[in-house]
Amino acid sequence: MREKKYGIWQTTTWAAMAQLVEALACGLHQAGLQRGEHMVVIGANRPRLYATMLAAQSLGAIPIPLYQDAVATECVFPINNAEVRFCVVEDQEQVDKMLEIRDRCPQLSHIYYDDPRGLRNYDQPGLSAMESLIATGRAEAQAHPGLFRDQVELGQPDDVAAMFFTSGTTGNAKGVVHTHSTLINRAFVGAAFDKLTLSEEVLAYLPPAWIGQNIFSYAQWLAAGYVVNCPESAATVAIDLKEVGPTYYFAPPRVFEGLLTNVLIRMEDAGAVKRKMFHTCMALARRVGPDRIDGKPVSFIDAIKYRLGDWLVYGPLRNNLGMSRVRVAYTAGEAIGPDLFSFYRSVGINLKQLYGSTETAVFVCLQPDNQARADTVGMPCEGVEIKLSESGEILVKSPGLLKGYYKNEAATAEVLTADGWYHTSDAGFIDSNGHLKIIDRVKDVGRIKGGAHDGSMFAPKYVENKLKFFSYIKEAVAYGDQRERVCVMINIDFDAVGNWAERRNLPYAGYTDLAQKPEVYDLIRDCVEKVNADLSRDELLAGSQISRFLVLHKELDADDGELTRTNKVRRGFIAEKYDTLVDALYSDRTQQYIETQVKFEDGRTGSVSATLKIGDAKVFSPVRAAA
Amino acid sequence: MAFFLEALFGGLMAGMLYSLVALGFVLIFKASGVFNFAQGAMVLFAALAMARFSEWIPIWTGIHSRFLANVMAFVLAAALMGIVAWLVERLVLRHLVNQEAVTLLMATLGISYFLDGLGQTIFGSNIYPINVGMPKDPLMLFERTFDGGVLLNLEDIYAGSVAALMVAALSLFFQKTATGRALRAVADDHQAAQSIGIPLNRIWVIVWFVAGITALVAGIIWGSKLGVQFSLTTVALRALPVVILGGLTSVPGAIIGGLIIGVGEKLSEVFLGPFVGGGIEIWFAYVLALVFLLLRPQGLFGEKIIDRV
Amino acid sequence: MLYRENGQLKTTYGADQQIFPIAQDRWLIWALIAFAFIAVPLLADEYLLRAILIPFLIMSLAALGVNILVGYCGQISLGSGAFMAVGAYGAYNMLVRIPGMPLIPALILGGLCALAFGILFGLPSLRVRGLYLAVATLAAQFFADWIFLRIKWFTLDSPSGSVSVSNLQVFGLPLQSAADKYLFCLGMLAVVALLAKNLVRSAIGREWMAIRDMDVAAAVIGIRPMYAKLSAFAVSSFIIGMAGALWAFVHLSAWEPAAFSVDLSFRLLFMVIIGGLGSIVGSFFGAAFIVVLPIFLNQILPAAGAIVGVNISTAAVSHAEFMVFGALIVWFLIVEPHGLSRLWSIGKQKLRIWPFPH
Amino acid sequence: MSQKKIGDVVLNVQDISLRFGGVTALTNISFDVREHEVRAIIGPNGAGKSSMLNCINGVYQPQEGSISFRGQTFKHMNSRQVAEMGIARTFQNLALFKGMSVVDNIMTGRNLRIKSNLLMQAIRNPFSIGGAQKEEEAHREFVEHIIDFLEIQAHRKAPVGQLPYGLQKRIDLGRALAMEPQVLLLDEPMAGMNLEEKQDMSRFILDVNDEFGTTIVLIEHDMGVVMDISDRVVVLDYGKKIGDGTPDAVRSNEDVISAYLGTSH
Repeated sequence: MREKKYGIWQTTTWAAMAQLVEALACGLHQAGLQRGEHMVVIGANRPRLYATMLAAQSLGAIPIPLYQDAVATECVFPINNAEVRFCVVEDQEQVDKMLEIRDRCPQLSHIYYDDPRGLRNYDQPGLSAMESLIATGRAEAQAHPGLFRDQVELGQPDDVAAMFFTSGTTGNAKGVVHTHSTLINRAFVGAAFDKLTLSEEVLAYLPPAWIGQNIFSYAQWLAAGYVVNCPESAATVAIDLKEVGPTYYFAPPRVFEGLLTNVLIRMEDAGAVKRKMFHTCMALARRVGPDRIDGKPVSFIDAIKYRLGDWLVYGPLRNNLGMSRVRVAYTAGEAIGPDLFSFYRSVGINLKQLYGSTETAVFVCLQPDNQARADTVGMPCEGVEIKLSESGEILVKSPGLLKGYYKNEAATAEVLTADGWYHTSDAGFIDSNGHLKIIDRVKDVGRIKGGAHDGSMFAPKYVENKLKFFSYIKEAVAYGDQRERVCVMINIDFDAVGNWAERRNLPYAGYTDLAQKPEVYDLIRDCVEKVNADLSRDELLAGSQISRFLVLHKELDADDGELTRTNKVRRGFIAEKYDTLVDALYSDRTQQYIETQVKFEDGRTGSVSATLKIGDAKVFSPVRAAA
Repeated sequence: MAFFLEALFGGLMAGMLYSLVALGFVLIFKASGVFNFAQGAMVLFAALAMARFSEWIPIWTGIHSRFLANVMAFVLAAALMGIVAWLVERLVLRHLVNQEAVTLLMATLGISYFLDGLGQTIFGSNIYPINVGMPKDPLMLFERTFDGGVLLNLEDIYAGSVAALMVAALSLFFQKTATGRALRAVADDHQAAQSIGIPLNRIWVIVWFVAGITALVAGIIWGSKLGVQFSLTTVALRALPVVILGGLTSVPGAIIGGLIIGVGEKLSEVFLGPFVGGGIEIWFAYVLALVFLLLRPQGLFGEKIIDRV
Repeated sequence: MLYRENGQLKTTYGADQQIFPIAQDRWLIWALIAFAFIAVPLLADEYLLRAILIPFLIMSLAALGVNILVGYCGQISLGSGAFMAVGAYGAYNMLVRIPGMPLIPALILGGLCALAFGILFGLPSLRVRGLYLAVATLAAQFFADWIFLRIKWFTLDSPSGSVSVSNLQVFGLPLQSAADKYLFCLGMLAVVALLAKNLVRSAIGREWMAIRDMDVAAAVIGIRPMYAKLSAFAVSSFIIGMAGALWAFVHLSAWEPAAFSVDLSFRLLFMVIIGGLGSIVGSFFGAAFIVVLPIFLNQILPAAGAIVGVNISTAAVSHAEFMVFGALIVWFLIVEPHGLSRLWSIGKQKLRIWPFPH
Repeated sequence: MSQKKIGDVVLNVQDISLRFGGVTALTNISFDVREHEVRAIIGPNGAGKSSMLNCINGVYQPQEGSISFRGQTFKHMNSRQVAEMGIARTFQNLALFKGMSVVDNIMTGRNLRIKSNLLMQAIRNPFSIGGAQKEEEAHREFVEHIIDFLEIQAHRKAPVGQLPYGLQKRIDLGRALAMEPQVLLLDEPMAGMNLEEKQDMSRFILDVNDEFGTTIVLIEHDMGVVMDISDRVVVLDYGKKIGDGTPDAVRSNEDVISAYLGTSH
């Protein structure tokens, strides 16, 4: 394990780490930390904090990592909920938090801090530096040489190893309880899957309280024995990333997105020649890159070109992103845009998706190298069974499942069936080549009623996303729940379609006009039918094919309440607002007059009216999979 | 004794010329903070121009009065120096505003190289005479006081007095005329001067022009003594210690310094020279200035520098 | 573009402080050294070695010395030529007066003479700054000119101070062929450059730069201006002195005081300005530029003249050389006052963050 | 914040007068500084605050008066001596070494402690011959602790010239800290800073004061900041001392008030 401190990468060897852990363990033991008791750890990625977690575990105590950026009050519940007496924190900031909530958590008796900066004059009882803890620990270890070993021996695979609090969207957070065996098992499976070796480099820069970071820089660190690097400070992550050049990299989509935008912005300032070069190379990359990294054959010429591009752009780019050496990179958590995804793959970074959650100790599904897709999350990995409930929810059975929610039988029962199936509350299915596709949160998934596909599943968001992957389509609103067929209202992307129109020198006056051009309808129809063709390929969703669509006369706008402030479509609201249109869609009219109030930028309201055509789209008969 | 007086006078005369060149330095330094190494080159350039014009003009115009020819040559040469000044401001100073002193120093070195090259390309690189009709015949003084009397060169006296005149004129120009006052303002504080609407660039042109004239005069005098040749450039190097001695920013300093150096040089040459193999005037001035610096870093009349922190 | 810095993490201060922290740079420099030591002597012809490479190496050495004083310590000097002269004549005297004196010690002793001379004329720097100092150093120049012209002892009573050395030997090996001389100079340069680099990146170097950038602050944190300035003068003039000796012995092999005139001082100053103040590598660039330029002009001008049908006399060429030279200096100061080394480092930075502009 | 114990007088200034030519900058100023305290010198611009420090530093030589440090009394201070005695100082209008990186700037603060001589430094090498390298590394480590303390890790290798003003002030402080001073003279450490920067700076100053027990003499012309962080305050106006005492005492002192109202701050 390495940590950048005082300007250089201070290396901690395994041996040193072992001694540190022993000392800490003995120290905590002497301080009275009991087997099975919980201990809170708060702080950024710091070797000594990892060490304390190890120490606690070797005593059979249960470390609870909490988010270092959580405000004091957020810490109250977990600490009380798990009757925590011991907490180990990083620095003054965290200590202040603990002291602040102390009156609400009377049992919190021991607070240890790693970095004494600014704490010289703190004299609250029970507050002491990790240094002194280690010192006493050393003494203790001297006194009873066997102690540490014995304590470790006592540990059983099925003892509780750690507890992670999931940020509960509603009510209090739930403490997810994991045993040694679950974590270790998953860690090894993941490691085996990507053939991780001792020589991997990992940069630990996300909160350790997040299961993801914890698995990647703790469990797998122990399992695979690779090097974990801790950045110097939040401000220097970018620099440190570049210096380390991790070979095994993990980040949620937003991080990748941030990096990409940053790249594009910086490129904008570049000279014309450079920009040209960059864009040509990227075009080439988009064409050739994915195949290349998927190990598919590419034409000789392209191969040559790509080499050149690699020398001119991709290589330096990877270098500046700190990803020259990345062998395996994962993204998870939310769906990642296909462009974003393919960008990284096309410049030769082996970015893949995985599926999992706190409750499943991350690894449920992984994408094998050269089978990474933007729209799937990979194949069930070793030891995992997956089945779909009748409601289409994904059920998981895996050695990595949680033991339960701490002191929350009800919640546990909800998600964990008696026969050991875990309810992910995601709707999805295994596609024809064995990859898991996530469609939607179960609660959004609806049903087709009547018609050819009576009772089959309807996943609006899935359909909408599929449509939105076309650059011409900005927003789409799909209806079909409790109806016999699926219809959508579409917002064209004014710029994209505008360009398209100009290239065909197709005159238009503003959005509304452009939206109603027959040519545009044809354009959109193509998209819709492509989607249909795609949908028809998997039997479950064949029913969600779009039979009728229309292009809205105005852009959906948060000011008009049609979108949330985070630009998600408010399906229900829109349904009411444009009920005439919805009706029209489900009738057999071919056009419909509509007049709507709109708020302008300056707050004035006016109305836009138009007669909207309604287009029919070809629907494909479902192709039976695997046949 | 007579010998001593002769040396003394000789020294004073030379000193006058030094101060003349030194004035060129001081003027430019005061106005633009530039330590103008090109002064020497300007002397040579001006002198060459003068010499050749006075030689060519009769050929061009058929005027045979040497006086007229000389006057016209002087005017032409002066005009030429004006152009030089203008170009220097246009092409160099303008682009080097508020650079460090070293950079500017370098720039003037560049200029001097350029002028040397240019001058010799245009006007040729042989030795040319300048004849402004200064009598070459010797003059005896104090024949009654000392036997043998004191032998002086009438030419020297002329030269000296011309230089003195020039110096006086310049100091007047500085003290009395509006431009002169503007110059002093600029010298004190560029920003301030600019803010009260003194056009820096024009000032610089003027200053360099004036420096050019002093160079011309100096050039004529030296030229008519020793003939116009490349070695004239060294005159400037000789004048440097004068500036140091007098203080970079002080006109009277330049004058007094010039005299001190001139006299010191001659006397030392005459009285010390023989013992150390002669030719010491090439460094004596410097060592003199150096020793002096150690005692008074800002020169005779320079302002004291206080470090503000 | 060529840089791949990922994974070059520094786990010790030693690694972080090395001269070339980036691996790619290290490879490059080794390649360069290998090329200079092995390939060049084999490939280059007599003329190239004698007329260009050897002068370039020696002048680089001298420029290095000047740069330490002017670039790092900020003390303008117009007396560099004098230090070279002292070095040259000092070494000469050591060589001829002390029987069996080997070459390298002679050079070093020459350097030491220059060092003493340098400290002596560095004294004014304690009292005066900037331009005053520049002029003060001119004193050194003229004093040296005079000494070696007039004081016969230094030149063993040779007329007009012109002396010569012949059949030089290094460790018993004769220093005859151009290649030998080239290698000898290269070796000297390489060693001195390394030592100099070490100095400027160590405590003493920081003292110099501190004095240069803000002398009052430097004094307040306990840096003695006297020590800093004089040590700069000492080191600088020592290096310049050695360069002078090399110039005289290896390049000229017969010379007179005029060889180290004030003009040479100016040229040295140009080298460091054009090359880049406060940059070791800049000294090389500057030297290369100033050494090659006149040769280049001598080649090109008559040719150019011939094309236009004008026959350009050698005199004209030398005058034109003056003009071009002067013009270039000014042009440089205006366009890139921080010299070639700045351009170099900018280019390098661009390569590192390629394809990004910043 | 717990009570820190304030020791006895370390630095004592006795009726210092300083003149430049005709101009009088300081007239009979005397005050003392006690161990571990934060001592502020305030006053309107041009009150002679900086000149006072310059006298202590030996930048200026006062015509009259004397300064004594830990018992030794001096007529004139000599910068080197002052530094060796452990008095460090920061500057009002940044006096950083523009041409050097952040690390190097702070490293200069260690120069007094560098033992290896010129030759050893010249043959500096990775093979630990001559020990110059080892020494460099040791000092670098110390400097890195300061960098960590001042939270400027991200700018370590940057040339100071390019950094924002607030950061440069920090580096100036860092350079002073590198000398491990017993007494730290701060010349308007917060001048020209925005509120946030000011708070950071005061935090650093207080941290220095009680982490390392460094005595601090602090110059400010804006009273606000000073009053909260200093133990005792000297007030200068036009080179004369018009007030001395605890912040509260000074605040209620008429001369001081008038001086400040007079120069409308």
